Amino acid sequence: MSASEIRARLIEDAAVIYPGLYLNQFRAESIESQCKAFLAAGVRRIVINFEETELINSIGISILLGVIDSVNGAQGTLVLSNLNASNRELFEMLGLMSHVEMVDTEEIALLKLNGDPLQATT
Amino acid sequence: MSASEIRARLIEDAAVIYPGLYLNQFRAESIESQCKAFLAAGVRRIVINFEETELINSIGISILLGVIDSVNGAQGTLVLSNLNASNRELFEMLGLMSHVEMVDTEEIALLKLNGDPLQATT
Amino acid sequence: ARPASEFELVIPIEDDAELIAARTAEQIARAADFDQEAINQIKTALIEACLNAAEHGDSPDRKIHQRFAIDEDKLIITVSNKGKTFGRANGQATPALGAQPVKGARGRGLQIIRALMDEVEFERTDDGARLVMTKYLKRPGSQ
Amino acid sequence: ARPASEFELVIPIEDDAELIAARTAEQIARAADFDQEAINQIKTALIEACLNAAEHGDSPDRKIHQRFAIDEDKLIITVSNKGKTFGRANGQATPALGAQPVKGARGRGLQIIRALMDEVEFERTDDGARLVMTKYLKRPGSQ
Ligand SMILES: Nc1ncnc2c1ncn2[C@@H]1O[C@H](COP(=O)(O)OP(=O)(O)O)[C@@H](O)[C@H]1O
Ligand SMILES: Nc1ncnc2c1ncn2[C@@H]1O[C@H](COP(=O)(O)OP(=O)(O)O)[C@@H](O)[C@H]1O
Repeated sequence: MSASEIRARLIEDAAVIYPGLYLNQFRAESIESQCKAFLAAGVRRIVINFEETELINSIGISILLGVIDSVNGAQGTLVLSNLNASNRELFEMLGLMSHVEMVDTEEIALLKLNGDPLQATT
Repeated sequence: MSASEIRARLIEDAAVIYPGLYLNQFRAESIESQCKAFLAAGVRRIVINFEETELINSIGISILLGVIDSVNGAQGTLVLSNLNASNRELFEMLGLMSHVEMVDTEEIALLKLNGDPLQATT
Repeated sequence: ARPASEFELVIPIEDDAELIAARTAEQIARAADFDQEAINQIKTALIEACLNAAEHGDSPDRKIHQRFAIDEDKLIITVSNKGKTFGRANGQATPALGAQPVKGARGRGLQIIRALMDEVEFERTDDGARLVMTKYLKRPGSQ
Repeated sequence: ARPASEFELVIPIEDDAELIAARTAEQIARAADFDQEAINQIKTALIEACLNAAEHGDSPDRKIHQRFAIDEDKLIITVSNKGKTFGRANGQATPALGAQPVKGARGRGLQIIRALMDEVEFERTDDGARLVMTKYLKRPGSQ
């Protein structure tokens, strides 16, 4: 649990980031650095996939709000996917819905980012 | 966790019993009653499948030793299957290997009980 | 009818110790027959309670004490920490869980806890602070 | 280098409370980088230590106290119970975990614990008994 490395991969020109089991301050900060690195490298489409994420704390969410701002500020697009019911409840409670799009799966997120107008409505 | 019902099913003339997550005194006693009921009903081939069993305690094992004795006493055959490494280690430590056969899977256990001489050697 | 039974857990303020607390709470809540949705709410509330104890309690022993009492129809969790309380108002930086102070969703820990649990009481004690939060079992037909 | 960190857990003597203890131990041991085989050994040893505390300690508070200390290269678990000790020698039936006394694998709790842990010390204290068991982290190349 001391490991706070965040897994990430590039799918075509989109980056997908996996926060791991527990999104706390340290892991959120790792995501922040990774997003900055992706933006610096010219990547403008980013997905954060919460499939493996059991718990998220409010410090992690605060940092995530900053990440959303910096991606938006760089004319990028960020989509969150695979949130379980309670994490989604937490995000709604803290008003993230108005800042970022949340979809059910990574595939839908990637379709949204590719701007496929037909598929994106699913 | 207060539930100590033990799942069991009949496959042809063999009974398969599933001890659940934690084989403690109560669940071992349930297995004991079930085995008695199976023996009373004429069933002579019994498998206990530990696939879902995370932990086993020494009281549970003591009762299991009694179950092995009563199945043997009734000219029945009992085979244990799907023990994980640490549960098998515990059984070996307590000398159960000389009292009962342990095999990797429920299928192998059923084959052994059916006395298929070719398959039984696998 | 189950008699009240009590568990206690003390965790250090460090690393992801609150995650261990949340998972212990999960085991206890499951044994008390809470469903997975309620269990997740309890875990998230406990995480926030631990963050508050780490942030606002200037605890000399760097520990967070938790008590879990399973009653007939509810789970009562008490999270307490020693140390004189300090808020961010007096200019001290967040003491635990990293150096950088953060904004946004923070300042809303108690709000999150209140939304996820059924009853919440926060009180300053002689030597620290204590948060008592209760979650009721939803019984079939008890809506 | 990780500094020593300590967790404490108190469970009631009842139901499957020792299973909750074992799973908390699993979380702590995993955080301390033990592999799954060692974790399972620790869990089984802790279960047996709890059974002994329940069986032999005539604990007035019906509780089992546990301390988990993660050190550089080891996990030290202390299981203690209050109450004057009684063995089966003096004719009293097993007090906890059901009415029927059992034979066979019982009477071997300490043997199981010794086989699964690296160091085990059992001592009677002024007001009860204490078992201290240690498991070392296997470091690559430290055979
Ligand atoms: N465990 C605690 N010890 C002392 N004070 C606390 C504790 N928990 C909360 N408080 C006080 O209550 C206030 C509101 O807490 P909260 O809503 O969680 O916001 P935040 O913790 O983000 O400041 C805190 O600023 C602090 O003054
Ligand atoms: N927690 C304890 N409190 C008091 N006495 C204990 C405790 N654990 C073990 N003992 C003593 O040590 C003896 C050996 O224990 P053990 O090897 O586990 O066998 P068993 O518990 O099956 O009798 C017990 O009979 C008891 O007298």
